[in-house]
Amino acid sequence: MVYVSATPVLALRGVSKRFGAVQALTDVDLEVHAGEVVALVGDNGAGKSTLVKTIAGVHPVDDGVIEWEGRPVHVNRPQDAQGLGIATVYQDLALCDNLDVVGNLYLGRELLRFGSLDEVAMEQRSRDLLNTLSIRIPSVRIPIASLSGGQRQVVAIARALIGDPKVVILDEPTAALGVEQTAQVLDLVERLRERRLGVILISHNMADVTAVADTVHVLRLGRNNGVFPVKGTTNEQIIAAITGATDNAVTRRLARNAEAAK
Amino acid sequence: MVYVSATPVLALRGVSKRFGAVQALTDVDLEVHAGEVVALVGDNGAGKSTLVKTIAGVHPVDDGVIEWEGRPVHVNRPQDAQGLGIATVYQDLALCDNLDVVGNLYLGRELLRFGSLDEVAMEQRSRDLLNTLSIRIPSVRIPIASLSGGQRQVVAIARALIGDPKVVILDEPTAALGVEQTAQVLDLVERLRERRLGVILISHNMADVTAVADTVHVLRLGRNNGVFPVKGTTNEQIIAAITGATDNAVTRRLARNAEAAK
Amino acid sequence: MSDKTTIRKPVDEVPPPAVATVDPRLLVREEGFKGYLTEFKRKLKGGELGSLPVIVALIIIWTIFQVKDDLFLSSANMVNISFFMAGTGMLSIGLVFVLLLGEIDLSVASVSGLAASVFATLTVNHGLNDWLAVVLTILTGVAIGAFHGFFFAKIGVPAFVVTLAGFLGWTGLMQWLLRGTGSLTIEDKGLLHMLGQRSFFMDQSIAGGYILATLGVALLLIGSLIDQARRRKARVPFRPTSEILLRTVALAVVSYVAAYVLNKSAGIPNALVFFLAALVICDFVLRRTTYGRKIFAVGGSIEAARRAGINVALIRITVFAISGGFAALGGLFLAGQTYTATLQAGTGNLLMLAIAAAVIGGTSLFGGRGNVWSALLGMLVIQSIQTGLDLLNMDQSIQYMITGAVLLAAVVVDSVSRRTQRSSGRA
Amino acid sequence: MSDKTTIRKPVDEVPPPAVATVDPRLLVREEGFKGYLTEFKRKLKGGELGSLPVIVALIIIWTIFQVKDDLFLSSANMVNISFFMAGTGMLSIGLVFVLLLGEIDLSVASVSGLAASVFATLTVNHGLNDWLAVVLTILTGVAIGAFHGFFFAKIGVPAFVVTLAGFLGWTGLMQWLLRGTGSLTIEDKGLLHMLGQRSFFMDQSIAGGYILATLGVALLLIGSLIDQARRRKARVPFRPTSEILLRTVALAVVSYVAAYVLNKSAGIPNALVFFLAALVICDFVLRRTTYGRKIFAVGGSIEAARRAGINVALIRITVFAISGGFAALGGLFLAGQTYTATLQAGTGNLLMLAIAAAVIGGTSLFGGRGNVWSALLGMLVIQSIQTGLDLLNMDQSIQYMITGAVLLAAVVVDSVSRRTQRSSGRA
Amino acid sequence: ACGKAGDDKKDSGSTAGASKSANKTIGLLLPENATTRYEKFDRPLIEAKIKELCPDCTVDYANAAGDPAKQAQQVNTMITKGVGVLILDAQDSTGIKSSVQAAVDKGIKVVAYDRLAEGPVSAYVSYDNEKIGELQGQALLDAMGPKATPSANVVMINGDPADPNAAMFKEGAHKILDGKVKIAYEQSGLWKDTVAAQKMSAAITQLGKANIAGVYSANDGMAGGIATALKGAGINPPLTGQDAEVAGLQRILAGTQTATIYKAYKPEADATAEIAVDLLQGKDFKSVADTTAKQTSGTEVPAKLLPATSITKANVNVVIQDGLYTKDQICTAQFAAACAAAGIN
Ligand SMILES: Nc1ncnc2c1ncn2[C@@H]1O[C@H](COP(=O)(O)OP(=O)(O)OP(=O)(O)O)[C@@H](O)[C@H]1O
Ligand SMILES: Nc1ncnc2c1ncn2[C@@H]1O[C@H](COP(=O)(O)OP(=O)(O)OP(=O)(O)O)[C@@H](O)[C@H]1O
Ligand SMILES: [Mg+2]
Ligand SMILES: [Mg+2]
Repeated sequence: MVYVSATPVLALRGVSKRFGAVQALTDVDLEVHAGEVVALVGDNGAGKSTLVKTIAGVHPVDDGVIEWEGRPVHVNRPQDAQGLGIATVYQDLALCDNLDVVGNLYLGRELLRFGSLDEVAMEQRSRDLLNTLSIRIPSVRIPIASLSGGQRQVVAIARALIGDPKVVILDEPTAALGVEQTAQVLDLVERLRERRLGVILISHNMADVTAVADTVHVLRLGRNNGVFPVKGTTNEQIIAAITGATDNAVTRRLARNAEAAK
Repeated sequence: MVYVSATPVLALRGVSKRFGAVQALTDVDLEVHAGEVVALVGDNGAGKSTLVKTIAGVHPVDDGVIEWEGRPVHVNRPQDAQGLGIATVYQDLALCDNLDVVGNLYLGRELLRFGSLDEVAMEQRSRDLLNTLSIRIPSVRIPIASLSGGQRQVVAIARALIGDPKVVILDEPTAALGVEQTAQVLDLVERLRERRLGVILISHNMADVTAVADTVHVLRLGRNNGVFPVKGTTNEQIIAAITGATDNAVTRRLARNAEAAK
Repeated sequence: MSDKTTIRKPVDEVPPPAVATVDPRLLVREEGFKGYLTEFKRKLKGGELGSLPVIVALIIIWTIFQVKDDLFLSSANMVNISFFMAGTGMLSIGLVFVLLLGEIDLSVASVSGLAASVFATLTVNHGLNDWLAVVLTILTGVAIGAFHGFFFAKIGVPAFVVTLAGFLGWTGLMQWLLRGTGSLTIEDKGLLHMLGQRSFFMDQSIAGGYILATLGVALLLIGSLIDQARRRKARVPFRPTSEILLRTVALAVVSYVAAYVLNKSAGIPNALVFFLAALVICDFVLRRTTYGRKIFAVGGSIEAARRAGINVALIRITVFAISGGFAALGGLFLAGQTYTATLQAGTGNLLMLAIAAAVIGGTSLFGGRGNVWSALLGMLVIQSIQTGLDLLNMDQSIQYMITGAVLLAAVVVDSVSRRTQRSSGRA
Repeated sequence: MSDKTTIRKPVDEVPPPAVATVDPRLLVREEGFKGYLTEFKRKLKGGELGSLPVIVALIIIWTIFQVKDDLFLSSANMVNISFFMAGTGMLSIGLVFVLLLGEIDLSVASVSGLAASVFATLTVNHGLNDWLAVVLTILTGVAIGAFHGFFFAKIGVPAFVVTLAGFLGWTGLMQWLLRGTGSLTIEDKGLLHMLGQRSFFMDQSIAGGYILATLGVALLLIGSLIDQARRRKARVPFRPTSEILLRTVALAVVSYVAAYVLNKSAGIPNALVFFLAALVICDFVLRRTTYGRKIFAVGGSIEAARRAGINVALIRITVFAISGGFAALGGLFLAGQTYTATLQAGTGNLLMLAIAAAVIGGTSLFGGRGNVWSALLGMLVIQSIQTGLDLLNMDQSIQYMITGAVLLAAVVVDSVSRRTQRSSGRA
Repeated sequence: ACGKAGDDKKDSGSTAGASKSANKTIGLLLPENATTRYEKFDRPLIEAKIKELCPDCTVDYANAAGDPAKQAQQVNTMITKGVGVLILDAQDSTGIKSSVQAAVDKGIKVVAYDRLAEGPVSAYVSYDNEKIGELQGQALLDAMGPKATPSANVVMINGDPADPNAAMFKEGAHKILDGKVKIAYEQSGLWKDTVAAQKMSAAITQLGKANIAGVYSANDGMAGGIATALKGAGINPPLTGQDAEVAGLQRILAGTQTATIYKAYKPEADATAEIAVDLLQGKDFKSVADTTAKQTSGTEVPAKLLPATSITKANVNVVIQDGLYTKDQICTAQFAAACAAAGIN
């Protein structure tokens, strides 16, 4: 395991969030250190995306404290989070359908030349960036609306890498990706760790999680349900923490298949 | 392997589709038999979703023939496909954000009682249906807009099961699902096969594909790139057909990790 | 390092997954009346108040006008408000349908003007039977609306442009129809009499108002109780009896007081009765039929609706036809206010006020959200401002300014409460 | 069964993945002029024609009017068209900004009326200096727009309602300002003279028109060539020289012919020159600055823009301020047409026509799609219809009907070509 | 090298028009079409008279539909067409000044019709709007008879303040009514019957139905709405209007309206046509324009001012005799009895 600093770069203490009649998060804690990859796992609707959005400033927390490099901070708007150095890839991507790929990648931090947009430089760099993620996009000048699901996902990931973040949050980044692109993204996560960034990775894929994460945080029904170091924990233990039971659909399915194989 | 009838229930012959300057599909063939689970795999942007949408009538084909139970048919509108008995779960889900879960599930085939909507019956059946997919949704009366990614995905899957389809098309149904829900959906696919429905399953997850599919169709850059029976084909062979090379990011990553482990 | 002490807070007592359980995070409501109160407080804080803010704004407007002129809340003035709001209100109902699709119909005012002149031409110049003429007039409106809908849905011309072209074209047609005489006097008899100022429900009988009120209250109570029983049987959540009673009592108070006040001078104008009937029918269509459900679906997401097998073009055409029909009907109501078809029918701010009514009442301009009752609420606000300012006998230029300011203020109340909702993440 | 004979059609010659390659499915364009032609044909079939359909509609309209009355294409009439379209066109420019956000500003017409009366009051009643008065008037418009924007962006009142309230309120204020005198005559001097009918570019010098045309053509050519060179160097796709030349020649033909025709009677109206200058500046702002990019982003997806760190409220407020500013400027243009501030300024169909111009020109009502040139194209269509019908000596009621029909027809051409596009899956 | 644009006079507007029609064209610009008179009476009457006086003359016509900006454009179009004389009924008499100037600059003579436009017009033919207001006020006083006391409540519903003519009617009426009766409620009906009906209803609520001694309505259109509101309240005080619209005349016959102002369009149209043809042919028109009128700027303009008539139940026949409407148009089935009672047959 890589060296982990003492003060976490980002820490949540007792965060709660309610939507109308639904208590989406209750008293959640989370810590990310520089150079650490934290996997955040949990059942569907466990509150992972909600937690990510509170960190990214999409919606403010009801209760609890967000600490940045040890100091409590207020994150009320996405600008606040970006100002701190948090880059986020959202599960629902949030791209502007009417803008082209280049426009989306550089949205909010366009390159300028004599005060006007430097389309040439942006286009060139976008091509390079997308090539490193080995995605094939017909042209960087077509609107996002006409891209496939996976192509959009890669654009959203590439977006988070422009700029110079300290913490990168990836909400199910590989959900729509092909095998090759998934491998590239996992490589990318490892490169981010090497550059000593903090990474929060949300995924339902246990193989991906155990491949790149250092620590696994489990959320269940909006509450913390355990923190596991990846080394020395089995997938079964994590899944049991996610589903809240050792007897679940996964184990039953495995058992049935094993029986059928006999 | 289960018994497969001689005439495919659904067959595509030489289907082509162009969007503006992009030739998304070129001369694609595909066959699905009753009681068969066909996995459709391919890189991001390979044209899988485009193929599915042509079958479902979302956009008409430019060239080629769609055959239903041996007869050529015209599928120009979603109604046509539904009329034949094709139910589709789209990758981009396509739910009405402003309607609640019940409203979305029964959209277009509402239950009636004395000529007016039978909300009670629909609500009751929705709850039962969602429970079999072991998803926890705060209330079936909240609008889709406030559901998590996975919760929406399950609603879309449940939608396809209402009515009485002969072919079910699932475009990356488990992408956003948790481990338990994924297991339930795989169970479901197997139940569909037992009921002798044809199933087309798109997925980037080789484990899921090999677990439930009978045949694997590979698309690459909008063209057929091989048909494999699942039994007797290794994951590596399929991945090589997907990426078009035996030397790809996946193998490189594996090799590197193996070396590091030494 | 695989010891489990790292698990900080295991959730204990987890129910087996594939079994029907209530989500433990759902803040369930307590039983009985107290539960109703706490639920209301929560909604108040969260900004989920439905049309309550508009009602509050309306009460504020009424209070201010009453302080300025104590005739405002008099029976005679209330009869005026309730009579004059029906005509524009009918246009507004049609617009609610169109707005639910996320579209706009700029032609309603000029179609209403055309309808008046068509009716007048048919009855006065061609001596047609009253009822037949009414039917033909409404059919004209429906046909015009369907025509707009066709160009929008089938040819793909933006609804704004089609109905703008209609707005100009139908005005021209109206002027052409009336080119001979300019204005036509409509006889104060038959159906048009029923829409006029001197026609009251059950011929001004005191009982009329109370019968209507009783009917409404009884319908609500019986409907709610039946629904509750069915839901209880099907084991899905249902409204507690206390809430049903509270709602029924609230409606009863409002409607009996309204009946009492209106009865004090003349009774319930028939125009209002028709307007209310139209509201009830449209509300049923929108909330309780597959057709209504389809309108909401198309307004929410056209692509999702299309993929669900809904014939989007058909829905669009019919909705514009409905809007055209209501515009024609509204034109007859407006003609009934003066028994004349004039060249100026449908001009001025009529269109804007009809749209404003729907929007103030809470129907979204972006589709998929709203209900027909917003036409009633919005018209109450607008007509109250107009009648109130007329009572105060103020300069027209000042009236314009005050109308603008009050309109804005009325919606600010609503928006501020919704802002709470947005900041709590729901909109 | 693992033999690979089941692979039917292996794609051969696949490049190694992580290397820059062109997607083999992209139909690349052939080199040179022939490539341009085939590309054009493909676009024609696919319906991706930009503003070409509107231009075709315009040509059809012109042809029909010219056949009906051979004065239509005369120099004098063209001067009329180009002069009178500037005023409403300025309103339309402001509206394009608002429409790009997916919102609407109903107040522009009444703000334009108010601006005229503010300017007249300042200069006539208070004897203020011309230029100072112009600046103050435009600032009034900007302030009014920002006021609307504030209620919309910060309080959350729908833009439709805020600007509707403004529409009423500012009309009232204008009438109140002019309450004493009715209408005020503005002196035909200074800046207002430059906006008037008798003020032409470079004082009617023949050279004026050609200088303008040359300037435009040179700007396009040099700009395109520089861009091409940079792109070639950066190895990203660039426009072939043949295409650049073709575009330049097309612009040159249009602008020199226009200059020639206008010169034949009086020259280039200064109002048109200002209008064109405003268009060029706004086009630059929208397409070439971060501010413009942000407007498109907010119009495309508010949530995505917000998450990208864009201050959505600021963009909204400034866009409404721009719209208010252009409305005030347009008001001055319209006042310059008659040198009077009248009570009727900003009434009638001005609002509808200004919106229609933007929409006809191709700016979407749903946000995120469009450009300021649509204000020019749309105004050309609308002003041609108006001037043409005035030439034809027809009954006003018939004129209304024809205007409606022609408006619809002009957009049908556009919609039908887009329909091809939709059925080929792009819209 | 730098010539002036337009030096090449061959295509410039006036000459092009001149070569086309050899200055036999008279332009006719009318202000609006939301009242019947302009397209139904003024236009055909003027066209007929011009044809009679000058058989080979043509008339080019345009209507501004109530929009002063549009009218300015129409003046330009007329200049493009190269008319010799322009008959102009200004929608906004101040705002049209620069257009009049532009026409005169091109050598076109302008006749102000019905409303006195500012600028160098050659002649003016009209009924005096302020006089009409006075006539309306007088008609109301006459109808109220002895009830016209300084404490008698009178309701005034004026035209749209955005219309400059509305102010003149209002001023004239006030001149007569002020002091003789009490103007208890005064509002603008925006020229719309539905608006007027609402305002009248508010007035009834405000003053009480027993306390309304008379109602002034600036035109017949609004009087229609007012009459219904009065009927709704069950009262029938004196009510005046203007324009002698069919509906107004019918109400007068039925007794729900007391009086209207009839401006005989034919004499006005005939005088105008004569002046226009005289101007076109360069003849003297002083015999027709026998008086003068003063523009706001103070300039005296040769003018023909005609007297208007107040119509009550007693003299509805005048309108039919003048050929304004036929008996059938007024005496529809609904009003047959009232017609007979009033002696129209
Ligand atoms: N805007 C909202 N309004 C109301 N409820 C919401 C809203 N957003 C989320 N929720 C609720 O909060 C809970 C947590 O949602 P969240 O999106 O965080 O889940 P998740 O862990 O990301 O799930 P998934 O793995 O499916 O993406 C869900 O029950 C959801 O219904
Ligand atoms: N509406 C459209 N307009 C233009 N191009 C399109 C459109 N839809 C898809 N494409 C293009 O067609 C190609 C195939 O897209 P498709 O969505 O079918 O891919 P996919 O195989 O489903 O990929 P993924 O696994 O990422 O979902 C892509 O290159 C995409 O850019
Ligand atoms: Mg999530
Ligand atoms: Mg796909």
